[in-house]
Amino acid sequence: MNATVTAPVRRSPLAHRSAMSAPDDLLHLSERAFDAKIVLRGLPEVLAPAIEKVTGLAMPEATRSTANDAHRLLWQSPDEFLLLGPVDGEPELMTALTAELDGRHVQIVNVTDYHTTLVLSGPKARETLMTLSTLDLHPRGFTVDQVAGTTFGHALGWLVQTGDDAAEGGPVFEVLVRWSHADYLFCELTHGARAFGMPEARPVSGELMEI
Amino acid sequence: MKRYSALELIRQGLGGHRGWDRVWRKPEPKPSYDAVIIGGGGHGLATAYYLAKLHGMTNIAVVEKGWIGGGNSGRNTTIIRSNYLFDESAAIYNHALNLWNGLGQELNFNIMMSHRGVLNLAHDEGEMRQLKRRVEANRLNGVDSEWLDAKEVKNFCPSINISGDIRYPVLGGTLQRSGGVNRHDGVVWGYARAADALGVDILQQTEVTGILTEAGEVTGIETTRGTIRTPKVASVTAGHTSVMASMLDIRLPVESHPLQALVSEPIKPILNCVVMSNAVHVYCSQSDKGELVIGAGIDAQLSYTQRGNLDIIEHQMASLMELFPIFSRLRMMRQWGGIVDVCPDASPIISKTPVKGFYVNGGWGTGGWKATPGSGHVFADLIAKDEPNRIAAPFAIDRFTTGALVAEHGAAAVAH
Amino acid sequence: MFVIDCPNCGARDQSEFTYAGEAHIARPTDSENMTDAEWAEFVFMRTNTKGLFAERWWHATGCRKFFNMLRNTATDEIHAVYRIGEKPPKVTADLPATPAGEASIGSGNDAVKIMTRDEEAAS
Amino acid sequence: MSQPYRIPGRGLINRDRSVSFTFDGREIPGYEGDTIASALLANGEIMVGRSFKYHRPRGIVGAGGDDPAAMVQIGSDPASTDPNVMVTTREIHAGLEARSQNCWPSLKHDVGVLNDVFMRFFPAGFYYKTFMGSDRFRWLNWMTFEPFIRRAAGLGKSPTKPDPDSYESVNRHCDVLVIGAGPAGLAAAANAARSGARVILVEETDRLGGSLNATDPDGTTIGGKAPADWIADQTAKLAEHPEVTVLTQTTAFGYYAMNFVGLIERVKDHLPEHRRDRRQPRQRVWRVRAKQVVLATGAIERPLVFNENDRPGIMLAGAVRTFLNRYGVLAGKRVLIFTNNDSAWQTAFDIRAAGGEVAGIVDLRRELNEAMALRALKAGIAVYPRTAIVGTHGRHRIDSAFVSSLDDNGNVRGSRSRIECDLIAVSGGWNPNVALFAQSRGKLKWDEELASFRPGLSWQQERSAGACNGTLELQEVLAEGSKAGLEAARAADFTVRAIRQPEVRTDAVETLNLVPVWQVPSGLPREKTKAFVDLQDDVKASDLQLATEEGYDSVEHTKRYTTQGMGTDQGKISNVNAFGIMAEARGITVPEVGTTTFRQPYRPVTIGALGGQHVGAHFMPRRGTPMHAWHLEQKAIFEPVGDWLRARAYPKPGESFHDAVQREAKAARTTAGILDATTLGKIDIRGKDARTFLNRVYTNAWSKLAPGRCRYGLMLGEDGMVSDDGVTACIADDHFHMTTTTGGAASVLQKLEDYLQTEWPDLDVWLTTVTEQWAVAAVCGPKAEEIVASVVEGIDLDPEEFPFMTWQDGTVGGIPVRVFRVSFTGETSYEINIPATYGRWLWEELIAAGKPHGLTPYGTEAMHLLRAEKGFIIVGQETDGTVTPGDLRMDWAVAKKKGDFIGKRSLSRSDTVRDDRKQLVGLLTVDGDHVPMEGAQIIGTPEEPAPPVPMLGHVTSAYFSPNLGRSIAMAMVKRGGQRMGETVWIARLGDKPVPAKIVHYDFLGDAVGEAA
Repeated sequence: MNATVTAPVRRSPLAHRSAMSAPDDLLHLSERAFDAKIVLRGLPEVLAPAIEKVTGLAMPEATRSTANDAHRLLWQSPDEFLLLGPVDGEPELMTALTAELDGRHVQIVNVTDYHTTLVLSGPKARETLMTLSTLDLHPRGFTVDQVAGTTFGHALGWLVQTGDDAAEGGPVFEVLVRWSHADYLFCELTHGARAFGMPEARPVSGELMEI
Repeated sequence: MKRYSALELIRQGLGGHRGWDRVWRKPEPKPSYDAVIIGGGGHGLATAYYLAKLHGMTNIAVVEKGWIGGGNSGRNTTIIRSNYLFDESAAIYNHALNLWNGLGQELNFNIMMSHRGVLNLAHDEGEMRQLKRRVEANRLNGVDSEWLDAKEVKNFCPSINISGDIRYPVLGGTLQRSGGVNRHDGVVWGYARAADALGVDILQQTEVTGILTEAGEVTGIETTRGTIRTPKVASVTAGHTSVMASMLDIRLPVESHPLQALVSEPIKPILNCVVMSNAVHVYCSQSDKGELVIGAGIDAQLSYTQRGNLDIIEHQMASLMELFPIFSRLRMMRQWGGIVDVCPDASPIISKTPVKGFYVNGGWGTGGWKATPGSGHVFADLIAKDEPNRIAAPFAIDRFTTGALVAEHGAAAVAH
Repeated sequence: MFVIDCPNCGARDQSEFTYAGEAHIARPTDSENMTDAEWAEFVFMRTNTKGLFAERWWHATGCRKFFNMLRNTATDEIHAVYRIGEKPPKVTADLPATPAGEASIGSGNDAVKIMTRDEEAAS
Repeated sequence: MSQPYRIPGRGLINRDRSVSFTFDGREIPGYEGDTIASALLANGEIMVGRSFKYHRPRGIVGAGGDDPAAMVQIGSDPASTDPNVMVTTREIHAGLEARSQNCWPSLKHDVGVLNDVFMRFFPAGFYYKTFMGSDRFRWLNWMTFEPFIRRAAGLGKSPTKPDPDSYESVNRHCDVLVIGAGPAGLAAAANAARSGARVILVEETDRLGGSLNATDPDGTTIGGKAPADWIADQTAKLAEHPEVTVLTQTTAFGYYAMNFVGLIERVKDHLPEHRRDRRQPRQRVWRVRAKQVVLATGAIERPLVFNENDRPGIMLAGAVRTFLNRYGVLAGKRVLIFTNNDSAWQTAFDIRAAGGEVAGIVDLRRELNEAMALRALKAGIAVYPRTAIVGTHGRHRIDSAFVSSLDDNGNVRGSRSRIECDLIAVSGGWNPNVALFAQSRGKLKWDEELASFRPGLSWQQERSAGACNGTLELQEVLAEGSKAGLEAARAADFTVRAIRQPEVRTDAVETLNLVPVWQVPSGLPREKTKAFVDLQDDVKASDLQLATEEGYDSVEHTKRYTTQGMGTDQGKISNVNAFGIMAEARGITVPEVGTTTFRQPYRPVTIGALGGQHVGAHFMPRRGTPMHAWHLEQKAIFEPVGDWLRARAYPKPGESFHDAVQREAKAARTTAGILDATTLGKIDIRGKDARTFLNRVYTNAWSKLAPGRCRYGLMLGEDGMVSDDGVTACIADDHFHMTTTTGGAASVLQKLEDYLQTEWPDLDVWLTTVTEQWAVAAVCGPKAEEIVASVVEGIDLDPEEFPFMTWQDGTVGGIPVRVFRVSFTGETSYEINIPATYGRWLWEELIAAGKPHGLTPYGTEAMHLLRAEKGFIIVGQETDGTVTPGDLRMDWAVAKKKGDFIGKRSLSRSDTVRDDRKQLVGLLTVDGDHVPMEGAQIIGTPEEPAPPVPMLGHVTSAYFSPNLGRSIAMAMVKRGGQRMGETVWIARLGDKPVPAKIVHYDFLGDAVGEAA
């Protein structure tokens, strides 16, 4: 290794934020950084065997996701899927999938650093999301493993419900959000949860503009 | 026709206001006219007025499907300015601005022309460059326009927020002092009254159902009140330009979109000029009645419903808070929508068509009101002479074939 | 806002979509042999229909697929969505009640704000 | 003060909690549950403000949202004062400060009243007829008079400091949205709730029950229960259903397309400061998407239009009843009833039941309901059939009314007699509140018995129930409400059984027998009659008639000419009367007159609330790169680029922005510079047809670009104009990495997907954006190779091994990086792409490694300067949507031979092949120290002639180049390409034009030498 270079330091988009909670466990908001994330484009029938072999996951139905202990596979469009895997798992996954799909009409793209994951849980998670999202998040309309690419205020993100109300402490949602929208969304969510006693995080600002 | 004046008001006041003339007649359609103008909005009535006044064509009619001034004329935020970038645009909008001056006197009808000044704000380097380019082009074209830095903006419009910590700080802006606002109904009614006095028939509640042609030439129109023979038909129907043209199987480079506007409750004077901002999506002024008059952006989808979406208004209000946080507690009193037909180059169409005797004036997008007198003036000229004059020529339809567009997106209002 | 039934993602709020203009305007394949006027037809000219209109939308935040939609532009009533490459399905839209193409109800136009005698009789 | 008008034992206010507030500085006592209006009335205060135009005294007329003109200014803090607040809708709380508005110096002595004195000279639309200046007195024009008019107009005062409160908006989906919690709404909600459907019940006031709260509690039972108990029952039932949301203090303000309804919830306004939850917004907008809507918005009483009907003390009969039964206030000591229908009689009966005095019932009708007449007789109430009030007396409050009997033609007969009274309770009938129905674009129909409009044909998924549907008998109202609730739930795919309706027993008057009288005769000539229709904007019946006579006879023209219904109340109580008067004036029926449009919002909505939480710090995402925090720490100057905030320069302490840019640009060429280039758009393109695809979207050829190599490409719109540019690298034969401009990233991706999906679905190509996967540090300058070599491993940087316009994979500290040997400055340059999470680390490694070599961070401004020295364009700066590749003199980037590409055909149109188009050139000012203004116009003469001045073009970019020691500029100039060496002039405001020589725009090339 090059002498002048120090040990790599990896920073997530929300490294400057710490997990936040509303009183009485009404709501928890935190970042889960560095999950392996890989976009797979191609027809499901083409992708299915490889994904099955590499991750053990079946292809999800439209607007759903499939998951096991190590991976989650999100449907994004009829020919686009997002595979989430363990931290630092992307090289192996990329290699394995590339090998399995060699020569097929597919695209495999590492987007591990493109998004980060916001985890929102607690009895007030839905109401908090509904301050920004136009989706119908009622348990009748949105269930565990469901997926939606949508807007949260002015931010874009992929919403997936990973935990059930039945489970302790209400539903668990994850939002995959691009690097440059992460701080905005984090702060908007705390802002929307003020009514539940969530302390408010203010967006990073203070850039000098005057000339 | 009885002239309007303060003295006449007093005389009538003493007489119980029983002696006023009708502002315009309610004529029955004649079997034929020398020309028929479709559309009783500001542009259409101005066209009729100038045809009668300047070209001696008094045997003409304005056909309006509803009530005059009921379309975009009665729905717009009445911003008057002429600080457009390209020579062709500067020519027509400044022509209009010159006609606005003294129009109230000419029509003997108070159009409440208020030259309170129009500010166009810049919020980033790109906008600064564009606006300075416009100021210079305007100056050399004889259009009044000047550059203000942020502090000068604040001095001219004290209620505006120029602090550096907002998302898109105000870096400066252009000011056209001769710009301002006027009273839309006053303009429509003033032109209608004056045109009527010159013999023009204004046919309200009369809808065009077809345009008659023989051998590729216009011979008349079918209306809900019968057939009218005429060699010249001029469409001035704003959002419905395509609908009229389709009666002759003519396709135009326009799309019709909802454009919304709203007013706040009336308050004592707080905003003394017109403020426009592209980056932050605001255009705002205060009416004489005290209402803040706020224009919103256009909806992306094509629609003839005269109804836009609430989120456009919501974003508009959030934007307003950037520049005018002091307006936060005021209340939106009334919102409405109009139909704007937008050209790809954000410039209008004033043109002959493949069908002889059929003329089109439209595609003004969000910016038509300010041009009303100029538009009517040059369109009348085109109809009378069957040839566009110097000012109208660049706005012929064939520019989309040759590629000689007048791309004014930069100078157009926030909607573009 | 509209609710748009994305063929892939289901019913979603309009804020997730981007309008993509008139549908079924195929890009000419032999533009070299076209006149300037013919080319301008493709680039600029539009029917701008008032009434039943075939248009394209892009589900920008979701599946990122373009699709077609049949909508009555006089009332904003959505009649059908269908995929790119498919023909518009046959639908029955409210026929214009006024010559200018106002539907009998839903446009908000002055001409159709109050029930007509016939409508009263019918109801 | 003793609240002399308060009736013991009546009303729903909490008499155990006294609350006082101030009005015009005077302390006013009241009780919890009072509105400003009920508290004022309890204390005998009825005059509240001045009218808009004539500044006539205005009193309380309605009891809720229907009041037309009783508005005050709340608070005096310049940041939080609220103008135009209706006293009938604002609950009182300790510390509340109310002031009368639109009057000076005081409410009772107002100079504006002069307008009143000269009223006869200020009829409707008078201002259209004067102030336009005359030929003799040109200066007597609008600009002269406007300032005075403006000062007189307006109502309350705007805050002058930023709003300290916050707002938010939330989204909700529901199965059944019930608007209005009166008897119909409660019945609808309760029945829908039983189905398990998601129900939202919206009530505008602070309590459920609606009209039931205004009825005599002893006069009515529902299922054997007193109204209050029935309401409590229903409320409790609703509370049992987890899927039901009940919102009080909430107004449905807008019914939009596809059952999207906007609600505004007043969260705090009604609470005293100490009870306001800081965590809660002041107001909240609910954006509700409902499968089904039930409208139960009740009816709005309309007054009678009679002479001098606008004095304080003239109130709607229903409002008198509401103040009495809901607030325990009898607004007058001696009340005269004036009506054309049965309902107002109930007011007389309630007043008597409460022990109040009724001066009599003046009824315009000849035939009267006998049972009622008998009841009046029993109650000792004088009845005056076939009689009209023809005038009133009293300055700040009426003290008497003048009545005359009418003949068979409805004309005044005989003499006026005087009836003493301090309150007149008026009813002209009831208008179903169809505002939201009309907003939903349903069709109205005229109801002869109500003499009003009611819902006709529905357009959206909605149904009306109760008084808003024209139904007045309580039993019927409940039935309709229940039915609506059931049907709505079923229509939303829920199953629910009907249950038995509670039986209603009431002695309340539920008949109407209305005889419409649009304007009550006064026996006086029109000009002497002051019969007001719109009490806020001072529109009189005579104004409507004048407008009609003058030809402003379409309903919209009359409205606009007279401003009828254009006040903050939007004509809620006055519009139908106005339509009636218009109809009579035109000799047609009211439905033939039609209606004006019921516009959103139903009631004015706070602008800040519409902005919601997306204001201030949350207005827009502040997009930053992984290195953003570092730039912040360096106190960089930033610039907004779309949503991005990019470092524009890094001034050292005490250094000016200009000097910083010069230093940075100098360093980048003489030693080394480093730029954060992360924001460039990046698209991963893959598929066997990728080359074909690139050939079609770029102007140049891509068939032969070998793996490992990069190429610059221009993108056009179909109109042939340059729309984007960037460098694309060939990763493998079927794999490319495209870069776009920062601003173009999103639109380019959409455009590429568009063509792939709709025009060329046959191409095997996939696109995925990777813009934010990579952080990009661009190191350039003579020392760049050395610096990069000391950090990057696995790449031989020897130019032989790693030539210009190629890329290679390497590692830094074991982390994989992709290095592009491209240049936007003309210097040797390495664009190092690293996974974004390592971006900050890599950046700091490079800074450290570069220190010994004088590596200097440079911002976007220096970048612009450097690329200009090299003559590289910036799309959006050199171009403006009207520029072809030829205009940029970049024909080299347009492949003639390859097949079609986007925009190609447009390049051969007659206008795009003109040889006198503006073309991009370099400009060297004769005075090398002078830097022209970007945007300055170029002319062909050393002097600036009088306008219009022929313009040759404009300056697109201009800088002082530290590396060339002189100013350089790029410009679009007519025929530019053929004018090399010619001199042109750059126009300036207030100064002589600046001469400049036209050169090629590669200033590092021989351009400068040639010019010298």
